[in-house]
Parts: sequence; C-alpha cells; structure tokens
Amino acid sequence: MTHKLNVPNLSAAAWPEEGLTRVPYFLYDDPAVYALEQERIFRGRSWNYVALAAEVPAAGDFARSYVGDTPVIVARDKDGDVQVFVNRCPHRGAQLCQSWSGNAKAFTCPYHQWTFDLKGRLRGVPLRKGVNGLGGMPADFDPARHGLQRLAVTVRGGVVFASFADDVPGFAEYLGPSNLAYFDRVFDGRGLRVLGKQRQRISANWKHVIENIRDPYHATLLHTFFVTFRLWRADQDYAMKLDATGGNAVQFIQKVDRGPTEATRETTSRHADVRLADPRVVEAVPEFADGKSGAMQTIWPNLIVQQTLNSLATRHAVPHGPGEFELHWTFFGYEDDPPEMVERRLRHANLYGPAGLVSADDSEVLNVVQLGATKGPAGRAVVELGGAGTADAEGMVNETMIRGFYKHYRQIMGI
Amino acid sequence: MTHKLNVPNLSAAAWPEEGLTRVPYFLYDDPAVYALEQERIFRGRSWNYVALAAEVPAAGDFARSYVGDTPVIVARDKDGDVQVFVNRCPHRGAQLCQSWSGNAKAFTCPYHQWTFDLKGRLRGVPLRKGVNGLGGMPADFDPARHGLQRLAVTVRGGVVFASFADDVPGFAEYLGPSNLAYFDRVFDGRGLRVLGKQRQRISANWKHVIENIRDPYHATLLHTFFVTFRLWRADQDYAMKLDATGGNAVQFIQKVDRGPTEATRETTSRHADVRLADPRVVEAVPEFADGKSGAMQTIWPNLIVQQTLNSLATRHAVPHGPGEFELHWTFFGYEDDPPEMVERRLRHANLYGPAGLVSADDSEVLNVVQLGATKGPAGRAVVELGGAGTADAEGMVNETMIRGFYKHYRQIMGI
Amino acid sequence: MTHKLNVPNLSAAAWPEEGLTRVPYFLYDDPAVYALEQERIFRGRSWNYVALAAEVPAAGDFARSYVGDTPVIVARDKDGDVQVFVNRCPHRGAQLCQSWSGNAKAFTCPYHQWTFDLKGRLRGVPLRKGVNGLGGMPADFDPARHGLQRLAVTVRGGVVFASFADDVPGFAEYLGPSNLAYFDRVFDGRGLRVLGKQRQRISANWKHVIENIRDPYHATLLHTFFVTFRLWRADQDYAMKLDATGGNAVQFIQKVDRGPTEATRETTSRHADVRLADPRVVEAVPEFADGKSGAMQTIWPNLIVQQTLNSLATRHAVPHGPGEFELHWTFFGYEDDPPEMVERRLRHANLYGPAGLVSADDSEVLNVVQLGATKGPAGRAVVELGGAGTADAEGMVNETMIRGFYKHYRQIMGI
Amino acid sequence: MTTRPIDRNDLAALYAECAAALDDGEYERWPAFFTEDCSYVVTTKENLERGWPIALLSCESRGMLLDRVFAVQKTLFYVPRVQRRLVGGARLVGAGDDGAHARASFAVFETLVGEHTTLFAAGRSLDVVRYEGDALKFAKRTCVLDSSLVPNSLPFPI
Amino acid sequence: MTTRPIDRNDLAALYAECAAALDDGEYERWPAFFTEDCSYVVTTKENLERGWPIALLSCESRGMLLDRVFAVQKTLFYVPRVQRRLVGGARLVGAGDDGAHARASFAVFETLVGEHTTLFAAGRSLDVVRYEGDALKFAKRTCVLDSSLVPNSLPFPI
Amino acid sequence: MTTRPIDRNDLAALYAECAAALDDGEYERWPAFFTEDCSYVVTTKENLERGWPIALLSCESRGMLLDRVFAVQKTLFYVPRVQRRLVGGARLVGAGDDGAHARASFAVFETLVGEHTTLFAAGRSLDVVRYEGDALKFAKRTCVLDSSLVPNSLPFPI
Ligand code: FES
Ligand code: FES
Ligand code: FES
Ligand SMILES: [Fe+3]
Ligand SMILES: [Fe+3]
Ligand SMILES: [Fe+3]
Repeated sequence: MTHKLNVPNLSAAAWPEEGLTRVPYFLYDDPAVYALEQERIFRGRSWNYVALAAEVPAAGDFARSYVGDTPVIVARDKDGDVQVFVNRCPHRGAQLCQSWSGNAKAFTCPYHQWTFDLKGRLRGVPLRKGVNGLGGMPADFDPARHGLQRLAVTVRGGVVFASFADDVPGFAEYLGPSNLAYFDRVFDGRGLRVLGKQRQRISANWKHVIENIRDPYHATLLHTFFVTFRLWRADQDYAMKLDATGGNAVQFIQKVDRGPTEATRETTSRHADVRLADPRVVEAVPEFADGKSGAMQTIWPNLIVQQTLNSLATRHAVPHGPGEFELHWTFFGYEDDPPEMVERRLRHANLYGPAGLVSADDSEVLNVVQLGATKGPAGRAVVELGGAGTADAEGMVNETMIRGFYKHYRQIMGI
Repeated sequence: MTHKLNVPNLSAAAWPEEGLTRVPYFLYDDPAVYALEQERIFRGRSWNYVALAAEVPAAGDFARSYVGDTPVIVARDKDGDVQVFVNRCPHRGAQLCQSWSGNAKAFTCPYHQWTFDLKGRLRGVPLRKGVNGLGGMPADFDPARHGLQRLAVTVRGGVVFASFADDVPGFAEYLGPSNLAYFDRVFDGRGLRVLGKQRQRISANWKHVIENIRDPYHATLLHTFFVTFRLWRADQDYAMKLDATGGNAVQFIQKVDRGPTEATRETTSRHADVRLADPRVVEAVPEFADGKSGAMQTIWPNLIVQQTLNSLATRHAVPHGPGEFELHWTFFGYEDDPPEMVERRLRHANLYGPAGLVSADDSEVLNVVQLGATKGPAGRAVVELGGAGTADAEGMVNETMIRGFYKHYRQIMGI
Repeated sequence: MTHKLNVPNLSAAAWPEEGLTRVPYFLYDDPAVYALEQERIFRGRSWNYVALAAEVPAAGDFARSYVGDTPVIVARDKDGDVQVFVNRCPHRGAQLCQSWSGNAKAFTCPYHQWTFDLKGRLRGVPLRKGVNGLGGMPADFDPARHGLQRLAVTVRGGVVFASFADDVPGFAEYLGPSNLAYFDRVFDGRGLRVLGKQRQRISANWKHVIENIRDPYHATLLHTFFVTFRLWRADQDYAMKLDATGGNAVQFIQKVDRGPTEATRETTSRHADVRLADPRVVEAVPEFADGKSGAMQTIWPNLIVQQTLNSLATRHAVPHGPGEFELHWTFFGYEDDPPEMVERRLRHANLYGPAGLVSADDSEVLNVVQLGATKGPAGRAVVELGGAGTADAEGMVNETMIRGFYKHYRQIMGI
Repeated sequence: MTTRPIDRNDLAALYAECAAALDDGEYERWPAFFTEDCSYVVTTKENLERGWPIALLSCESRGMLLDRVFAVQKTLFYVPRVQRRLVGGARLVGAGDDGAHARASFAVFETLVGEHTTLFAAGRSLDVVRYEGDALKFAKRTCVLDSSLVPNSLPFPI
Repeated sequence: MTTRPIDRNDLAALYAECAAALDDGEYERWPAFFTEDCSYVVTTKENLERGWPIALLSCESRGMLLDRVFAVQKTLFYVPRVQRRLVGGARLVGAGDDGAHARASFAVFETLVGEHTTLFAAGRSLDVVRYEGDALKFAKRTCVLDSSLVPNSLPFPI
Repeated sequence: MTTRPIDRNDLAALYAECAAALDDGEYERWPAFFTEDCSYVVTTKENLERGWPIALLSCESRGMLLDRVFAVQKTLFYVPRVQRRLVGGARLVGAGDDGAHARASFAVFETLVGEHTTLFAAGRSLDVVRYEGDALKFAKRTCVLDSSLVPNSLPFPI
C-alpha cells in the first residue's frame, strides 16, 4: 500500500513474489518511478532512437527530438556526422532551439545569443570582453568547457540513436544477433525517404505501448478491422525472438491462406461477408526477400519499428509524465521506391497512426488500460500466456515478450 | 508547517489541540491525506453508496459508479441480485466497461476479450489453450482465481451500498436507529422511479460538501432565494440527530407560518415584497405522514439523501483528487407517483443541482471555501456554534454535525 | 540527483560548490523549494508590494492582491489608513472577497455573513446567541480573537507594502540608501494616477523574471526592436547599485548619441536603415531632474519598478506554483500630468506588457528558460559576467545583480 | 400560427442577440427573445438519451424566465465571471404546428475574475421559432450539453 | 464541369450539415456530402509545410469514405464520446477546373463519457466544391490541423 | 462620410478575411483592412470597466499597424506558433458620424510548436466600419478580452 502514497520501495521486494508473471500497477503512475526511469533507463546505458538520418540529410539540417523526456537537437555537422545535443543553453539554461526542424549554420540562443557550432562547441559569447573595459567574462573563462551537452551517437542503416552514457555497448552487441538481423532487414543500407509524421499524445504510461506491441495476443481480438477483412488470423505463422536481455524483441508474421480453423472460429468477426468498397487501402505487394508479410520490432527502451503490408514506420514512444506519453510516427520508404510503391505506402498509412483503422484501437485501449490499472486499489497484471519464461516462442497466444521487457526493466531499475 | 510541505504527520498530534472545534486546512489539499482517505475510509469498513437499484432493474442491466475514487460497475445478475465490481480487468488491468450504463449478458474486456459473467466470474479466455499446441495459459491456470474483484453489497429500500471490507457491520447497525428511521422514511419499500441525473465537478475537496449539508447555519444566510421567497427562516423548528459514531446524521425541518421574529429580522432579505412571476417552482404538497416538510441526511462517508419540497434525490460526492470532487445527483420519485407529482418533482429540481436556484449557491461557495482555506498560511476552521459537543441538537445555529463528522473521521484516519 | 526526485536537500551543501556563479536548476521546479519560499521569503521578514495607494483612494475602497501566492485584500479604512488582510474568513475559511476591487463599508463573508470592519475586526456574527435559546456561539466566544489576519503595512510615496512578520526592518532600512534614493525619485510624493493594468500568466518560475530584470546583458541582444530603432545600445552609460543584502537593486541608463563602436557592431540589427512609420510610440520627453532616461529597480522579493521613456509601471511577480507566475503590471502617471504626457505614457505602454514590442520578447524567453532549465538532467546556470562578486558595477555586460539576488536568497532560504 | 417563412437573417440575428444579451450580462433582455408560452430547457445528452425527464434548468413559461433572471441578478451567489457564446451551424430543419424547427451548435467560454478563459460547455440546441409580429422568437428552446458534467455550477442560462 | 456560381447560403449549409452529421453520430450521412471521385484528407500543418505527403487520414474515393464509416460504426474500438464542430469564416477564394475553392476555419470539441468537454483540435479546411444537380458537394476537402499532436486518437473524420 | 448601408455579407467577409490573414501568418495583409486614420485597440474587460485607458496594444494610425507588423515579422522573439480565430454573432448595432457600429464575439485558439491546441482568449469586439470605395474597412476596432490574464504573451493582434 505504501506505493499508493507515492513512496514506492524500489527494492526487488516491491515486485510481486510471483515474479515476471505479474507486473505491479504502481509502475504506471508513480512520479518517483517515472523520475528514476529517466535517470536509469533513458539517461543510463541505453541507445535511444532520436531520428532517421534522412531527416537531417545536409550539413546544418537539424530536428528536435527527445531522449526519454529530455529535449534534444539532432543535427548534421559539416563533416557529415550526426550530432545529438541536450536542447539547453549552457549559459543560463534557455531552450536553444524552438523550431521543430530547419537548417542552421550554427545554433544561437535567443536569450543572449551565445552561439554554438554544429558540433556543439561554444563559438561566440557576445561582448565577452565587456564594453569600454567594463564587465564581460573573467579572463579564465574557457569556452571549451561551456559547449552543449553532447550525447554519444550511433547511426545504423540510416537510423540515429543517442546515449547519455559513454560506456554503452556497440549497437550490434546491444541489439543481439537475431534482433540485429531483423533491424538490418528493413534498414538495409538503401537511402530512406521520409514520407511524414504523425504524432499523438496518449493518456497512458509509455510502457503500455511497448507492452502492446509485444503482445500479439491482442491483435486478433482487439483489431476487428483486421479480422473482418481477413488480414490477420489467430492461427497464422508467428514467431518471436528476444535478445538475451529481453530488452529487444522482434516478431514476424506470414500471411496464410487457409480455410477456417477452431482458432479462427474463436475470433471471427460478426461481419463475415463484408467487403471493402475500395480495397486499395489494404492491397499490398510482397517486398522483402524472406517473404514475410510483416515484422514488428521493439528496441530498448522506447523504439518500435513497424513493417506491415507496405507500410514502414518508426514509432518513438516519448514519456510525458507518468500518465502520458507521445507517440511520434515517422513514415518512410526507400529512395528508390517507384511511384506506385510510394502511393501504396501512403494508402496503407490509413491503417496506422492516431486515425488508423487498426491503430486507433490501440491508442484507445492504452488509455483504457491506464485508467483501469491506476485507478482503484493496488494491483498487478497477470502475464502468464505461454508460461513464465522469456524465451523465443511461436504462435500468437504468448506474452513472453512482455515478460522479457520487464526482465530487463527490473535489471536496469534495480527493482 | 510541515504539512504545507506535503508531509503531514498523521498522528493525533497533527490535530489542533482545541479538538473538534477546530479543523485543520491541510485536510483539504494534501495528496497524502487524500490517498490515505481512499485506503482507510472508502476502501475500509464503510458502506459506500453506488446507485439506486432502480437504475439496474433487469438482469444484465449495469451502471458505472465510484467507491471513493475507485471506478466500479453496478450490475444486476440473473438471480436478481445486485453485484458491484471494481471496473478493472484481472488480466492486464484494462477498464472493463466504458459505457456509463447499458444491458449486457456478460462483460467482455476490450483488450483481449476475457469475458466475465454477471457475478464477475471469469467465463472466457480466448485461445486459452493456445493455437496448434503453441502458447495459451498454463495448465494450472484457474479461472476461479481470476474473476472480477467483487465488493460486499447491501440493498435497502432500493438503495445500493458496497464495501471493500468483509467485516463491515450490517447496514442497520451501521446507520444507528435514529438515522435508520429517517432513511426508511424516504426509502419505504415503494418502487423508485429514476427521473434523471445531474452531475457537476466542483473545485473543492469532497469533505466540504458533507460539511455544507451538515451546516444548517448557512441555509438562511447564503440562500437568499429561500429567504426572499419565505421558504426558509432562521427560527423554524429544526432538529439534528447523529448516530453514535457521528458518521451519520439527519436533520429535519418543519415549515412554520409565523410572523417575523428577532431571528428573521437578522436574516431578512432586501427584497421583502417580491413575488415569483410563476410560483409553481416552489409549490409543494405534503407527502410524508410525519408532516415534516424536509429532511436531509448524510451517510458515512459520502452520501447525501435529500427530501425537500417534493424533490427527492441522492447526492453522491465522488472524490476526484484532493482539490476536486464530483457531485452526482440522482433525482427520483416513486413508481406510484401520479403525473402531477412527477411534474412537481421535476419543477422543484430547478432549485437543486448545478443550476439550482438554491444549490448553485452551494456549488459556488464550496469553491470559495476551498480557495480560502488552502491558499495562504496554515490555518484551521472554527467550529464552535452550539458548543464543542457532537450530541443531537435543535435549532439551526449549531455545528454539532460537523464536529460529529470529524469525530468519526479522526477515529477512522487515526489522526 | 536526489532533487530530481523532489527531495531536495535544502542545506547549503545543495548549492553548487562554485558559489554564486552557479544557480542550480532545481530551484525552478521543485515543489518543496516553492513551498519553502512561501514560508521563508514571502511570509517571512520581507516587505511585499501589494498595490498603489491610489488604487484605494477613499475610505472603503478595496482591491485584491497577493503576498507571494497568498491572496490578500488591500483596503482603506475610515481613518485613511491602508490595511492588508489575508483573504480568508476566520470562521471556516471561505475566501472573503471575490471581486477584484470595489468599495465596501465592511467585508461580509458569503458563507455565513460574518462581517468584518475595514480594520479587519469581527463586527457581526449572525445569530450569535442562537435562536429561541438554542445554539449560537459559546458565552466565552471573543470576537476580538477572530478578526481577519492583518499584515504589517508600510506606505511610501504612494506604494503599499505588507509583511507577515512583525519584526521586519523599516522600509528605508530595508531598501538601503542608494535604492531608497531611486525609489523616491519615481515616488516623489506627488499624487499617482492609475492608468490601468496588464496581467499575464507566464509558464516560468517567478525568479526568472527577477533575474531577467537584473540582467542588462540581454537587453541589447534579445530586444531587437530596441536595437533596430536605436533606443538602446550596448555601450550606453549604465550603472547598477545593490543594497548590502543584494535583495534590492537599481540600474539606470542614459540615452547617448554617439556613432557606432565595436560594441554596437557586435549587436547591430540586420535592419539598420528601417524607420518607424509612426514614431510616436517611442517619442519621449525628459521628465526627471537627473536627466536619466530610464531606471529599473527590483525590490526584494518580487517587485519591479519601471521608468523607461515616459512609461511608469510597477510589475508585481506573483508566484503561481513552481512552474508558473503571474506578472501584474500597474501603469501609472502623476496626478499633475498634462494631457499630452498622459497620451505619451499610454502610447509608450505599447512597448511593455504581454503585447509589448519589447516586453513580449521577455515573456517568451522566460518560458524558454523554464523549459530549458527544468527539462532534462540536473544542471545549473553559469553567472560569471563581471566576475563572481555582488558589488555595484557599471556597463551592461555584468551579472552582478543576479548574483546579488541569490546571495540574499541563500541567506533567507538557508541553502 | 403564422406560416410566414423564416428569414435566415432573422434566425441568425435571434441566435446572435440572445447570446449577446447573456454574454454582456444584460439578463433582463433575455426573456423577450421568447414567446409568452415558451418552454426553455437546459439538459444533458445523457438525460436526453436515457429518456430521463430531469433537466438542469427547466422553464415552462416566460414567467419562469423572469424569475430566473431575478435570481441571477438578485439572489444567487456566484463568483464574478463573464461568459462568451459562439453559435454555429444554425439551420432550419423542418416545421411543426408549434413553429419552425431550427438547430444550432454552441460553445460557451467562461472567465472567472482573475483567471484564464476556459471552455465551459459545448452542445447543440433544438429550437422552435416563430414570428410574433415582426419579431422572431423562441417558442421552445432546448439546449443539450454534450457533457454530463457541469464545471462547478451553471448560474446562467445557456 | 458546371460554371454555375456558388450560392453562399449553399456553402454555409454544406459546412453546417456536414458538421452536424458527424457531431450527431449520423456517420452514414457523411459520404453523401462528397462527389464520387472526391478526395478527403486530414493532415497537419507540419506535414503540409514540410511537403510530406503523409496524412492522418486519406480517402481517394467515396468508396473509401464508406469504408471509413463502416469502420467507425462496426470495427473500431473507441471510448464513447461526442464531438461538436464550430465552423467559421467560410469564404470562396477562387475557382479552378475542379470547382470553386473555399476556405473555412474550424474548432472541434470532444466530450468523453463522464468527462468535461475539451478542445480537441482547431485548424482550417482547404476545399473544392461543386454542384451535382442541385446539391453542392465537396469534390476535395483537406482539413489541416494546427497541431501536430493529436489528443489520444482520431477515430472520426473532421 | 458615406451613408451607404452596410451589406451584411461585406461585414461577414471583413471579419473572416481579417481573421484569416492573421491566422495564416499573412500579417502584411492585415493593415489594409483598416482605414488610414484608424484606431486599433486590444484591451481587457477589466480596464474597460474600471475606466482605465491603458490597452494591451493601441494603434492610433495605420502607420502604427505597419510598425506592429514589422515587429511581428522582423524584431519580436516568440516561440513558433499558429493561432486560429472563430468569429461569431457579427451584427450591426447602430451608426455614428464615424461609420456603422458593429459587434462580434471571438475565440482565439493557439498552438505552440509541438504542443496541443489551447484556448488563448475569448471576448468581443466593438467596431466601427465604413466603405472606402468598394471595400468595407475598420475605422475603429476595439477587441475586449474577457480575461484580464494573458496566457504568456500576445505578440500578434487579435
Ligand atoms: S541563456 Fe543562452 S545565451 Fe544566455
Ligand atoms: S486486459 Fe482485459 S482481457 Fe486483457
Ligand atoms: S466561513 Fe465565513 S462566515 Fe462562515
Ligand atoms: Fe495493436
Ligand atoms: Fe446549502
Ligand atoms: Fe528584457
């Protein structure tokens, strides 16, 4: 009960004794847990997605993003390297960059026009030597010690990750071999083309959306549109692969064309003979060599990579206080996409995002889970589908990836 | 001063030494006090009003309500019993029921369609055995241990109360004899007819509205409409009866027709010779055998029962954080009301609720008390009218019922 | 890191070891720091600006204001004295006065009509002796012990200050000689004429605006309008004087007409040859004997006195939670102003306030500083312009007044 | 009753003037926008859909409007405030024995003294209008709030 | 295409009726306000200004409008709510081969069951309208939200 | 001055176009909606009622409007944002030597980059309009905000 009074005991003892088959609900609304997540997870030894490199293609291009809830600037410097800085002026703390994106030769703070180059180095302090011998910075002021706070950066396949930690493992090691292979499947070295953004602020803790993606069970039950139009079925081939930590996981699906089975009967829609008036919204062509029609990946801590039909997107879950998060969708294709493929990607986007014929279900249900889990007496989720383990698994009726996520979470949070 | 830093010392020592003639203001805005109230009062040994049974007349009928700030579902099962459940799915915590009311054969969670019967028993877990031998629940999964959280329920006179505690006394004992008699006076066994709802969210702590009802002193001073149109006067016969705990109290009034006295002169309106253009809004007929024209009752912790003129209503004070509460009014009559009585009840409702010619005064003043009491230095209310005791009393210039409320509050909260 | 978890260690050890050249960012968003500021600064030994006496010229005139975030009433009593009360009824805490200003013979609480005279003395308790021998106040109830909470008041030059402390030094001593002289320069004993109010709520901690005023460095860098139209330049004569505590400071400027220098070249606008289409908005006439075209003063804790061009205003920074404050501007002139001077004051007001051609910059940048400083990892401002001291200084490139403010702040807050 | 067709400009003006009278605090002008035998109701979507007859405010005659105005001006206690109404989508949707049927959407903004302006309510009105002489008036006006939950209180008509 | 000039009353009525159909939950009435070959898009100022083709919702035919309505009514899960639209500043700004070009501003208010009414979105629409027979219809409708950030989700059209 | 009667459509168009120019960030188009000798004032209900002459923004000539536009476009610092105005209840209320007197209600919504749309202000305008040639213009425009309290700042005209 103590955690209801906002004094969670963040020792391992606070976790239900059943272990990973239970997740305590105070993780979703406790401000102290939230603050600790920012320190240990997002500002700890993690690779945090911040942008696609294609959003800042040229020198001086910049875009705002977040590492956890810390605002950062992603910029391309003159050497062609991507830099990530905390969006805070080292003088008196003003947010350096207000625009969401743009091109700049340097970053100039609005307050006193201190100027930083694209590597974050302090290059200009107006009137640094004072005026007429009066004022100005002390003689020992060393600009080299007052640059922007730079994060470690890694770019792979056109995707930019940043870390507050200096000792985070290399990205390949971080992801583990099976997850790296799936990451490289989508980000295969071809140039990426940004198709646009969708952003939503959802009244739920950020972990709910990671659980949601790691939960194939809900897909045939919640997403009536999928089932009604036979795009998804409970007995399709489905596999999940986790890295050793549990922090990264990928799942992939193969469209099958079989008759009804017992499993489909359990999840059949009431609208069995309905047809789309304009079916182009779901007409896809195979595009990956492995023939898999879809793969969803979650990368620790808060990135989702979506490949479904011909829709490709990163989804960045940005925490915004314990009870809210923002989901920033970046839809993309490849530079060499033919026009009809671009058209298809745009059309399939009708299924995703805040207005998605499928994803709107998720946005709404996340809200509903947050409300249910955090209002009322202390409680905990039951996560037993597929047992108690966190191993790779097959089939959609399995919560192994959720358990895997919390295995890593407990490790990092010390709970 | 420490309580201003949100670390109240909830021992008896935190209470002003004068005792019940003082109420400290930190009770109205401290988040820790609020959280403790939810645990000890609303989820403790209390009978919490949730609905009129007439809101769920038939099997499968349900309505949403609250116990404290915990969302609950009130449902009529197939045996005709009323059930009250926490509105939370035992799987992963989704709010089970979104609609405010309706009729259902069973409750199905939107997330993964776990299904619960009207007694809250888990009846369906889709794909529980997995698909093609993959996944699903462990063999030892026992649905009987994963039903909805059921509250103890008591129904008396068509009014439904619920409790998180198993060891709460029976309702008659809980109310005490004098208060039970007045409860039974309105809820006399006749069928009730729901006339509708009024709901408001007020920027004040929930306890302010209980104090307000237990404070007859304000009625002739704040409610100018009553005084102007001679519906209320300071020297009318007035009596208050509390149960032994102080948690329940009833007050009743008798319309008197006398000339002015010293007391009415002290409270006389400036608009002495005004008449209503259409007086039907206050034209009442006597309807109770005891001849009393009105009785107001507060039942621990947060129910108000109103009988004034021919208006009958329950008022449910739902806490919504330390500085807000919702007041849910359910207006009702009896099934055997003749049409002109229904018309009268509807007309008299113009006096009550958020737009009430009388009650709007209260909504506004509660806001004003919250602001005054919680902004500024630490302080405490002075509650000395009628002395320092909590006994039954007569006359309107008496705060005995407020002291009685806090007598019980201190007992339960351990402060 | 602990302060990010809202448990600041408010000992001197919490301050960065560099001393006053650093200001830690947790001062801007920590709720416990905020609560402590209310107790120690605003309800401590300080003279808090509440109003101009000209706002309450006649007996019975009143206006609402704030001491810190405590709502107060400023009233003129029948002896012609200005009184300041906490806006809270001593009965059960209702906010006594809702209107923002007016004239009253007495203050009557809306809840139970307890009445207080213009000196705050309890004058009427309706039905105090009960009715027909029933109820009422105990015989030993002493109205003298239940008056409004009165603050100490000092009025100088038509400006009203109030204090919760009885032992605050006299105002002249409080201000110190150099600051008193500048205060008396504007408030020279002539009658004041209120021209009106501008009010804004800014998403920043209240201390940011005090720092902003004590920071001449930003004026030529942020305020492009000033620079573009040559109203301000980095090498103008500029001096700052602090009292011994650092809590009070004044700065004054002299309009100079010289050619460009190195300093102006560093801050020159890109719009060098632009002229105002209607320059009346900045056309001023000298009005003070010392020939100084402007002086800005900050008086501990939260008053700013502005004299620039022919615009005169007090700016009252009212804290509204850790992350917000309100800035209440009272524009005024003198009773003996000729009409064309009034016109000029009104016109120059276009530069100030929330829509000010200059001040809107500040409102916006305060927001930006709050965001930058409080989002992200723990951090601290660098305040080294002009060295590490808090002495009087000349020239605009100097942060001595900011360091002076925090010298006093640390003293009072014990940090 | 008259079968004179409703001039759209008159309908727009009726909505605009009625809103302005309330927004500007000129409550005494408000009853004149109604016929003598008018009905004026403020209720919620919840009550309407459940078939519950209770209303937040229910006047069965112009006399009751006058009494409400008296209360607003003389007897009710409320914190000083100003409201601002925006009415949109006004349209005629049919006619009955009682007059022409009209619909409109509204938003009401509220500003308490010393506070920011906030959204108070949104909803739609189901109205019956007819001419009395040259003046178009409400014979029936039912304002249906989208939310069941009133922010604090509703001292004024919508 | 017809060169018949657009009657301002028809334009006002089109905006009003289309908004009312959605506000009143009569989604099945909504596709009829569009031509068969219509385009209907909801996007954000951010996407529009960056030249990014993605939209929140993008229908290339009346068929897609019908499919959206089917989803809203039969397959989508969302918490019960009501929306209320206010449309203002409707005006004709030119004409092209595709029809007359119109602009309007809008605000959408949303009320979740049991909650206060909140501001959901504001923005403007860039529309092309033309007559089909006597009925004025949208040939093209692009609703541009001022905010990049949708509050929770957007199950319905704007 | 001309006694030409005011066409209601022109009045509606003036309000709509003036709002659209500001909403769409085309500030340079804004001064042209005013006469050369115009007065343009934004103030609060508080100042108006107290008889205090201070305004948040007070222009005594079209020149001052131009200077304000220059500041908005070239010198003012503000966080990127977009505003959206809804104007309602526009009506003519009389005439004076200076032109026809009009009134309207407004709400202004504001969206800071990366944030939700919020309600910025509501209020009413007290306007004097007259024709210059064929164009209806504001000779006087006083926007009165209901709230005394501006959210952050007001870099743009209302
Ligand atoms: S805060 Fe950035 S330059 Fe001063
Ligand atoms: S959360 Fe209810 S079925 Fe999964
Ligand atoms: S609270 Fe003021 S008189 Fe009772
Ligand atoms: Fe999903
Ligand atoms: Fe009352
Ligand atoms: Fe400044």
